[in-house]
Amino acid sequence: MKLQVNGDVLELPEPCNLDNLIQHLGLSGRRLAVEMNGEIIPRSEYAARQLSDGDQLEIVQAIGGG
Amino acid sequence: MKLQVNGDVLELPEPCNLDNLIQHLGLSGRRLAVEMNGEIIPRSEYAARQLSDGDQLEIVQAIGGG
Amino acid sequence: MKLQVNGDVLELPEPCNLDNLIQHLGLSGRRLAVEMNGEIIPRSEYAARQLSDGDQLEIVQAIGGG
Amino acid sequence: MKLQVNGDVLELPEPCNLDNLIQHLGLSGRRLAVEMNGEIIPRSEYAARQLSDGDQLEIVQAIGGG
Amino acid sequence: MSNNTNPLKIAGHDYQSRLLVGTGKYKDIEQTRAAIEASGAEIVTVAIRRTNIGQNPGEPNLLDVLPPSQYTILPNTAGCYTAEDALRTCRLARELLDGHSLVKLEVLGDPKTLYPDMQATFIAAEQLVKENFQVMVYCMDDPIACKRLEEMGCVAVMPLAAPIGSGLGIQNRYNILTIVENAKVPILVDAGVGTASDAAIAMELGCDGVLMNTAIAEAKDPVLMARAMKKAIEAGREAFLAGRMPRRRYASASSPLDGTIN
Amino acid sequence: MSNNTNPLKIAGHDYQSRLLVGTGKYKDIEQTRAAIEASGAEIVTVAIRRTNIGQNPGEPNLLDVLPPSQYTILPNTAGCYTAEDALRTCRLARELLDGHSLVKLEVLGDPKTLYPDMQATFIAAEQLVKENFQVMVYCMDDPIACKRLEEMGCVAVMPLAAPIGSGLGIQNRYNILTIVENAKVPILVDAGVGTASDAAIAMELGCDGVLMNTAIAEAKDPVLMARAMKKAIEAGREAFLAGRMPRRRYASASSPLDGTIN
Amino acid sequence: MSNNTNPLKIAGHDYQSRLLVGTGKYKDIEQTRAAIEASGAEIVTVAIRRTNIGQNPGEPNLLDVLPPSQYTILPNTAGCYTAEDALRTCRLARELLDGHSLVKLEVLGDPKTLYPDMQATFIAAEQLVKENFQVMVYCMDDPIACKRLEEMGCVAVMPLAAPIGSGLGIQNRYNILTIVENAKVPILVDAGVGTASDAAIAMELGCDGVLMNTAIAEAKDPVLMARAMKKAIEAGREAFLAGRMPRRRYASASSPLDGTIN
Amino acid sequence: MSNNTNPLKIAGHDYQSRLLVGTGKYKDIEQTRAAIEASGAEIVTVAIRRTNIGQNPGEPNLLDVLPPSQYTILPNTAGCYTAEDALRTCRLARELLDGHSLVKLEVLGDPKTLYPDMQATFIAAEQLVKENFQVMVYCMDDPIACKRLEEMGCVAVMPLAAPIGSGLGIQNRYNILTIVENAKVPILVDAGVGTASDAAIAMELGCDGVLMNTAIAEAKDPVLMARAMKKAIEAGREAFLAGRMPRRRYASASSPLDGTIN
Repeated sequence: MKLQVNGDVLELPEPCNLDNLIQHLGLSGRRLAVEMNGEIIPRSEYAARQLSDGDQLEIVQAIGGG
Repeated sequence: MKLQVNGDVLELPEPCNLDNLIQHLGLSGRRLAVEMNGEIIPRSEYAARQLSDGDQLEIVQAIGGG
Repeated sequence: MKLQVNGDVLELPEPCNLDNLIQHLGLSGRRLAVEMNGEIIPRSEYAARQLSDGDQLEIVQAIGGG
Repeated sequence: MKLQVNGDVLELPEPCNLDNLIQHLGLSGRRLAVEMNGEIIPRSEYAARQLSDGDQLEIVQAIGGG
Repeated sequence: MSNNTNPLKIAGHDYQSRLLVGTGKYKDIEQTRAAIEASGAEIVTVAIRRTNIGQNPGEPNLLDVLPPSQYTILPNTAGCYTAEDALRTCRLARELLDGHSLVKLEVLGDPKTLYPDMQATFIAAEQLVKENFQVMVYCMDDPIACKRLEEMGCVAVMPLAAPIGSGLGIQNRYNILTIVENAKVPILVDAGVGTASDAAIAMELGCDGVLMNTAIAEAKDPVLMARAMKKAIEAGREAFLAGRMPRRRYASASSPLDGTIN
Repeated sequence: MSNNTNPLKIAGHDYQSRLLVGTGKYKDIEQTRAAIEASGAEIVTVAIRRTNIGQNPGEPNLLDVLPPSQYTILPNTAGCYTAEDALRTCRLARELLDGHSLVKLEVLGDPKTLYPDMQATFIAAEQLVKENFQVMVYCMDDPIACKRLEEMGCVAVMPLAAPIGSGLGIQNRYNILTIVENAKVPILVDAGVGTASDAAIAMELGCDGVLMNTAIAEAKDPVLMARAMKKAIEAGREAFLAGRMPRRRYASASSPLDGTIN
Repeated sequence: MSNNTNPLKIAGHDYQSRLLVGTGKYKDIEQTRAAIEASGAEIVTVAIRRTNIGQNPGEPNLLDVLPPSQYTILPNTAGCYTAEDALRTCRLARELLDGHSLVKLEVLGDPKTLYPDMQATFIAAEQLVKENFQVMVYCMDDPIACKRLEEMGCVAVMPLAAPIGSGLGIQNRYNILTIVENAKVPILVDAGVGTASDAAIAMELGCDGVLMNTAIAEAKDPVLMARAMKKAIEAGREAFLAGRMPRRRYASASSPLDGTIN
Repeated sequence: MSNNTNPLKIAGHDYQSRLLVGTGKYKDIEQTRAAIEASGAEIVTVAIRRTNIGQNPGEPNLLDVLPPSQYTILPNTAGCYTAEDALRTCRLARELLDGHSLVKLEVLGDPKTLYPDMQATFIAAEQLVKENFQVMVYCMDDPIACKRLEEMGCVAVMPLAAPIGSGLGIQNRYNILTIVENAKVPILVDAGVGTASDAAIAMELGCDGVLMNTAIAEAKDPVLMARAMKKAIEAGREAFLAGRMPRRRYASASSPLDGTIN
């Protein structure tokens, strides 16, 4: 399936949940927040959230800013 | 009938049109504008506009201001 | 004899030295400086300095100032 | 004879007066003032002033300035 | 010499004078007339107020001494604290002035500062433009808001220099400069000018004009101050066009260095 | 309207213009002439320099375009760093100008700031007064020193606003104000003005006039800036005479509060 | 001595430090840490950005050196030009920080000035308050708008002193003073401070605190400047509480006049 | 972090504090003591005055609460209007302080401004140096005069910021900056500071210290203001050493531009 992650297209085999995606991206254990199709996904639900073709994801972190 | 003119109550015998009112107020010939029940009344229509009980009128002029 | 002390006239019996004057003025033991007829008198010389009629003395101290 | 004129050395045959010098310098008719050996020379005396070896002259004019 | 007689263009009309004046706070109507004449202003603001019922009809009327035939009358909405009151006042003004649609919009936010309520100002401006008024708008010296008002169709944008009647002069020159640089419509400094140099500074920043009232009316000699303001506006405009010298921290001699005696 | 046409009196002469200008830094002598004419100045400063031996005699002379018959020529001692050089320069100037004894004294202390050496200035001023010169003196904006120079017999005292040619405007308004309040002779701000509003501010502080050079000569359009300066000086003077409104921290409405519709 | 240790109260929490700092523009994360420690700040702003996919997982994370256990993390909406983007950023931030709902709202109007778009700011602020965010809001130094934002339920109002990163200092002191006088919630000057005295001035005007980033991060020695800012904020606060002497135009001797010798 | 603990060196002695304070105008001697202690000052000025003949001998003496063992006592010549009076006062002071030769010279020119008479100041300074006094000299903010005083052998030069006791803050920053750049001896701003930010500004200009009295003594809470001044001086010094960010007319984002969501 094709996902849009932080503006880029990413191709992944199904089935895949949000937790798998974060591992795949090498972001496990990092302090993140995820918006999926415009909705905030609580950290606790990552494993339960199956991804499907066309999903739009924003994965963000805190960085230096004023 | 009772009119409200510039915030004050004014009692007048019917029938009375806007032109009569302006004469009655001693304002004939002055450069004025009139709002009647929230609507601007063109000068040309003063004579044609009959007043009725409870009408709300604002009669204004230009004065010094910055 | 008549002395001028800090602008005021002061009458004293002779003989009288600077040390006597300071005692007389109730200033003993205070941190002072004395100018006599335009000349600074070292503290050590007070006892040796005889006063004579017409001497001009300035006796000063430190006070609050900016 | 050697003169110092406006800081430069100038060699001239004697006899020569101030008027001759000014002509020689092509300054005739110009609005000038002359200081000779530290003294201001009135215009009227130029012809009468003989120059001699070692004289120091300053010849000045008005120019733009603020 | 570069031509500095390019007129001020507002809503398609050309004005030779870049000084706009109010008509309030004068001792009497004759002083008003004399001061405004001395100012050389072509655009004068007036307030719209209820007629005093039963006032002496013989009393001179402001528009008799400032005939619309000779002056561009700019009715303002001074005293309005809501968009609705401002709209009603503008509509009455247009009728009063036989359809003349140039108005000065001000919707106030607070009687202490007389600063504009910008939210209400946006609402009123939008509606007035819809109703084909030509809107000159009093506003904060906020570059973003000023640009927005221009985009809405206001014919002139009039940021304040300081509170109305304060005489404090331009408080934030960077904002005025930025507003001017961004603008496609005339920018007039409105409110806060106190003396001639304040007006000159506004023009040197590139403003297209200045609107003032108190600085003239409350001077000890209003007519003389009006004349001073006329010259100050011209001086500031010409200085802007002439292009000022650069500022330098150190000195630069005005007289040549060589040829000094010694 | 109070009469603002009282002339500027210096050494017994009346001048209608309160703007004094220098003649340095212009592109050419024609631009000098045109700018000075536009400025309306009646007093113009010149420098005294060695003639360039062997220069083309046909070359136009400054005093041909600024005839002493028409202008009051004010020779300065620019470039002098000692009292002695300033004295020699003044004596040469008096001879050059057929006994005309009005001079602008400046004894400089340092080439970076071109600030005056006040000790040397006092010495030179005292001697020049003895020699019957009429001394207009460039000095620090030091109220004590300015009073001393007046007491010595200087005919005008000219404190600086900022370094010569810096265009920074008046740096210390309180000093200028105090100097003006104490003075019995004309106080002219000399040096540091950068644009029209700077000149207006000087006049609003009560100065009797302003002397400038770089602000006009180094403008992109010197002739237009000269005209701007003329108007700015008049505007500032008239504003001073008219008596400005008081400053207020808060607003004061220009339009009456009562009679608003609602 | 009056007690000046009254803490800064924001959204029910007490803070001993009145200096809030940003975490951008530093050379590296260690310099960030050291400067923030030197500043004594308890509230630090962070930006919310997309993770760099595939970045080195070992790379130190900002929140590792600024642990939320030790600092109050204030996520901002820097870079958002619409209310919608600002809302999404705040929601992501709240999730990122485990439900911590304190946010710094900024909706920008223009990349040149980075001034706020006040219309969009009002819309976003209203929605964020509805969603139970505790909103600290960056805004113009507009007293009317600041009051409106307080009334909407913002927990702190943060008018700008000058453009973000300009270092120009407070451009309009009267506005800041008026905003402070009207306020019931903390007023923090946000943006525009350039050096220590600018911060002291903000506090002397009665502000409850100052938020800065560039003034520290772009100093030649950020850690030393951070320490200077800490002291400047305390100095300004204490001077405000101590009650400054009145300004006088003339002198007032510090030493007694009588008893001088002569 | 660059070392900012380099002490202030005056006449061969090192001082950790760069704040010098006067002892006049306090409510009583206890408030004097408490404020000076809070200020952290190591150098305190005193006036020399005639003893009140017959005053209560028990009355506490200033030097009892400010023992020369603990403070460097700096006698001033406040109130002297002639070089001669200043010289006599310094000689008495040296005897009073057992040969301690550090003095603050001020020769006043006028009671309204309390500005120095620079001519008399030069005369007195020259003579005091001859008599082996270590002269700290109050003077105008005149770069030429300040350099001259340094060349004469004064151990510190103390230009005024504004009139003594005026609290107006630094009136001419360019002059102070130029004086600092030219100096080889410590430059201390003396007189005119009104609140903490004024002191910070003086230090940010590169001054080596600030001497004040009224700003502390006339604050509503002198002890708290003394503490504020201590911090302001340190903040200004550290900001100067840290090297402030450049001023920019336009904004510069503190948060990175890329990675924003959308």
